[in-house]
Amino acid sequence: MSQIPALIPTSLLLFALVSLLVGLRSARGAQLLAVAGMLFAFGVSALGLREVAFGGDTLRYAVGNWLPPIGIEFVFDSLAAYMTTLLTFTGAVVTVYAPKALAAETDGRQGMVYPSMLLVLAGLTGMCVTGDIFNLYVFLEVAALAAYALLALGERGAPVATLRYLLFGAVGGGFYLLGVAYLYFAAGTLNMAELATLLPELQESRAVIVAAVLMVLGLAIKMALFPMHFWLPDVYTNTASVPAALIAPIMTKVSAYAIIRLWLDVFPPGFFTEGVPIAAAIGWFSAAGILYGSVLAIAQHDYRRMLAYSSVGQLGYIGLGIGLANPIAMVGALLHIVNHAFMKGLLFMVGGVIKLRTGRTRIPEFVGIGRAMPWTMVAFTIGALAMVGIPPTAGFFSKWYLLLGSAEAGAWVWFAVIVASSLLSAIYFFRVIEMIYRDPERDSAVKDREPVEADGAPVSMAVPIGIMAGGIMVAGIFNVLIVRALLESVVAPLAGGG
Amino acid sequence: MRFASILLLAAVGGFLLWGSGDLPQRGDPESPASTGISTYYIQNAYHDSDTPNMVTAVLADYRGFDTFGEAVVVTAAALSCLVILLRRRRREDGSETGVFPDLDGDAPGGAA
Amino acid sequence: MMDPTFAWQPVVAVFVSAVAAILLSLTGEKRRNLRDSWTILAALIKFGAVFSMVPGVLAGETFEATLVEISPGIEFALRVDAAGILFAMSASFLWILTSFYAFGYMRGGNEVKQTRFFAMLATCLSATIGLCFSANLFTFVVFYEILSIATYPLVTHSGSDKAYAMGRQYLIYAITAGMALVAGMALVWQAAGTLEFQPGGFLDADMGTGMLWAIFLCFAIGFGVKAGVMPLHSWLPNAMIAPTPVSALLHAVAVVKAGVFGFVRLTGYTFGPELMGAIGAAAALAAFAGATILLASFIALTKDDLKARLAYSTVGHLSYIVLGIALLTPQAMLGGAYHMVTHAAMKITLFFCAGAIYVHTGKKKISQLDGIGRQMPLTLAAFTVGAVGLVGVPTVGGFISKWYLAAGAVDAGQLIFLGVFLVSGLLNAAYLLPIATRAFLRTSEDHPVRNEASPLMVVPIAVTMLLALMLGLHPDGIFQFFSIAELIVSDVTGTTFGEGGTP
Amino acid sequence: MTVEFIEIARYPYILIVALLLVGLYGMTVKRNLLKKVIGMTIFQTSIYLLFIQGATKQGATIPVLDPALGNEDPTLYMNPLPQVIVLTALVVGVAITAVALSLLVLLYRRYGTLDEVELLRRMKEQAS
Repeated sequence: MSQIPALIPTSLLLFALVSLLVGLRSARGAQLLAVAGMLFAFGVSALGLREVAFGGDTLRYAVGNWLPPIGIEFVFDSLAAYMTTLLTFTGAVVTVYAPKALAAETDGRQGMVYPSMLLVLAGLTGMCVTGDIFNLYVFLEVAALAAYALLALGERGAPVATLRYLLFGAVGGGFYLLGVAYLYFAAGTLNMAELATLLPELQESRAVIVAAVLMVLGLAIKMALFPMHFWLPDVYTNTASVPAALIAPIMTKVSAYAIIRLWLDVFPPGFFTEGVPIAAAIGWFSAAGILYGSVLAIAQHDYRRMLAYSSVGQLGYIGLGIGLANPIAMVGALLHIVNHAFMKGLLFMVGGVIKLRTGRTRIPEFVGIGRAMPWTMVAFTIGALAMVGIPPTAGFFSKWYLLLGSAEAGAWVWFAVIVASSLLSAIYFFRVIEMIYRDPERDSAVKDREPVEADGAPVSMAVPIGIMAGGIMVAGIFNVLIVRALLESVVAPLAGGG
Repeated sequence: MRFASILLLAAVGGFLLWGSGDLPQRGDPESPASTGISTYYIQNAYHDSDTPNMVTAVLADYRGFDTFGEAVVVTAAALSCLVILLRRRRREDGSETGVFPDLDGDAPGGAA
Repeated sequence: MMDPTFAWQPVVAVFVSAVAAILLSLTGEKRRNLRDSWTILAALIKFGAVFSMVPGVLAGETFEATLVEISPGIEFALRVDAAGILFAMSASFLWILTSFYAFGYMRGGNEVKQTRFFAMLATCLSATIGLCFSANLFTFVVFYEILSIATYPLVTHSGSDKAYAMGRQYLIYAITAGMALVAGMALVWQAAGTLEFQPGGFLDADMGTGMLWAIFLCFAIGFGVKAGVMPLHSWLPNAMIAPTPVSALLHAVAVVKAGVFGFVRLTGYTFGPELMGAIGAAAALAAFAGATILLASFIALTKDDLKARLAYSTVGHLSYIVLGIALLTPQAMLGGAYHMVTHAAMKITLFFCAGAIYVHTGKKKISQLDGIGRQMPLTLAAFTVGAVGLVGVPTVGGFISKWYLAAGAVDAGQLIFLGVFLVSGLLNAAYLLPIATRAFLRTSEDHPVRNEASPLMVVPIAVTMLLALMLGLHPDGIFQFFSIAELIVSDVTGTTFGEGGTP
Repeated sequence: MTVEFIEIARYPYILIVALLLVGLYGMTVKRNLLKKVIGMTIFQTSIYLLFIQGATKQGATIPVLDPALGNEDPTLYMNPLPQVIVLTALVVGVAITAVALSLLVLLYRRYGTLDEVELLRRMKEQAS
């Protein structure tokens, strides 16, 4: 029995508590503690990842020594290791980035923000490692509650958007809990592993079908799967840069992860594809979401709102990978979780730098930023190219696997959607790139626009941005290592036509 | 809009009732939930944790981590309320739109 | 990673200019002599690395370097074969000349953002050589996309509103093409389970005609855009808004030839000539290419802007090569392959001349060039040689390639394409030669004294002119281009050529 | 299937679903955000009820050990697990409500209204 799975969320919780106490006095101290906590959790995750990837065994931890199904079990397999490493990494990077942006955008009480960030991370990592469907709900709400506080920071509209998110998120959480109730009363246990052994006999049960639909529906709301995305653009647009950079890259993905977990490890093989056409439904909604998100992103003038709609589209890729239900497409979806976390984290962080240095958020006002902060904009360009899917950035490879998957499945409509969406995202990202590098002195079309006079990004923000940009390239070029070491074993259950 | 909502709600309700058809009857002692792991709790709670109240035993021991999570949830909520409400007092700009005179009078934002 | 057959030359050849791009962006605008020396150094190393492989390739050796597995079952790998080295030789050699020329041009015109310009140019060269040496379709597409994107800042270099409009159009074409390629590649992987290029092709007929046509269409769009096959050509004349060295190297040699080279890889190494013929794809491609040759020539006649006329001439001549490949006969392919080199030499000469005239006198329109031959006789002499070569007059390289193209059309029994070649030769003469006669035979007060452009520009012009002449007088004399072209054809079709290029 | 819908032993499910729909109705149709929050709590309560009703066993007593009954026969005690779940879920629900209410307080202080349409309009105004 390994301590690693339990150590990740609990250490984050502990650090959250300490940093809350420190944060009452000193925001700086809280930040340092938050960074330390994230790095510690990242270190533990990475250790576990190594053990899982090379040792090959799933790490299990029974809380309180009560063997499942009596107690709650933590399961640290390839998928969980993959997710927690990503989450803690992103968290650490954003926490390093945070202080300057927070000081500029939130009015005091920064000491309270860092514990909230740690709590979000604790909740999300908890969702990843738990082996109990009810415990997953508890962590889901821990993350959600801490996230509401973060999201309500920021501009004046933020609380309205957050309250709407809260209400809708409560419905999502409620549906998930309702699904848990149905599943529990149909099968008699809450442990994922035990459910997996019990459910094959109950496949025909209407209660199990309803449970599956409800749980997936609830998680899909939390994931902002089209058409249940409508809370998302307002939230990302109005919130401050730091919460956006923390929550946009990872939070919705963890719900996607939970859907994948339910599908692969809880419900019987084939249940989501043949028993109830959940996978196909997710796929079709995702395909619609990709087109919808991309088209609306083109229509936006606000940088963050554009990114938000682009998120709706990008989440569609993950959903599409689920919908295709074959191993290679699922690899694409899982890879896209990491890629999109890097890309969106980078883009929101760049948005934060721009806002900090120039106070601007609208794309037409970005004229000349390329000259004011060249290196930040190189990083932005890398992120944008990755979003479009230009090789060898990471964004290309997830799309490539999804294309292979849809070719294999013969899903030509989805194939076309993936191809078309790249073109659409090229339109809205190159619009920004063009604006950034335009020079008002020599360009008659923008000469009445005020050029940016600003310093480059401060080191504490430039370094995290650089790390993300590097991550995009590394995750792209060495994607096979990730696929071979972790993802192939995860998607193996799908190989048998399931 | 309202009509669409009601239609949607009816569909949700119908779906839930349809699924509940395969749930056990009320009070059925043979239901999976009643014969599953709960048997262990009933039989061993006293022995394992020396407390006659099985709910307490499950809550605080067998599934203690849920309860821990519950405590975290409360902490998170308290922190969230703090962040949301305290922030108000630090606002310096006291700006324009739609700020009504404050109801409790302790927030300077509306007046300034 | 270091397998026994790992060869350094291709790796160096590909990545040296990428390293140079980083070095020169770090050096920056202030120390421009140091910055520019990085470019020259990289260009020389690159050419040296490419040239060092020529004897080996001619002797039947292949140089391979597998870098990293980039997708399960697909490696990011370089392999040098005859087709690759032919294109790489012409591109890397012309880069040296273009670099010198570009220093003259950029400094002469006091252009801004020179650092970005040279960095992007170097990146483009990395991508070009990379796609020459790609061992499989995947690597090819990766470099192809990098090339597309890295060209964008060059197209919009002037920063004017018009440049951005053109850049936008360029991007839409380029990204559409890129996505078509990626889609086609996914289909190939689905159908064949491999992406490795093989002489003679690796697809076969039992994959189903529908699938093969879908693959072909994706690739035809993907490569057709870059190769300027009508109706996908319209970005190319507009991209001439870029500075002239870019037009010269990228829009006459590297980028557009990348599309043509894609057709070589598609026909010769993916489908294989037999399969292309069997499903009728070659005939369709030939029809589009033939139509493009004629239409582009007619449009060129109507253009008064010198660069625009040259651009349409490029559109036409690219389709010569595509047509040569699509005719599928060994002679036509030989002609097409050789035309890749000769057209590069001739067209870059013409563009260099146009740029020299513009920087030196500020003139862009053909109608303003009366008597300019008196002022810049060397430049205009080089221009005349290039023009004559494109028309197809013997002693210049263009004759040789056109000869084989025409012979190939006869072999194929497609006399209509023979007619296309002949008519277009006349049209070439009609739109290019008047410029030369106007420059030398008319007089004008504008150009009273002899006054050439900077030697940084004139010397490269002279060298490319000589190259064009050499290619016609002694096809194998310089860098053995003709032998390499023969080797490509024998790789692909299995035909071996006797002395003097007869099968 | 239709038979089961009206079967009398299913009445708890029907009542619970009815309550759930009442809550959802409040959340979707009402414009006042406070009413939406009330709807949310009703919705959550219905889920707790679903758990609790599933814990019952006919003829069983509360899950507190009665020395007279012993602990050998599980049919004598109700199922403790759903009750634990409800205890936890209930606290989660309260926490969500607390955060929602504090947001409401903030909104009301800031805008003087809790009408959703009006708030959204003002939010858009401020964004542009």
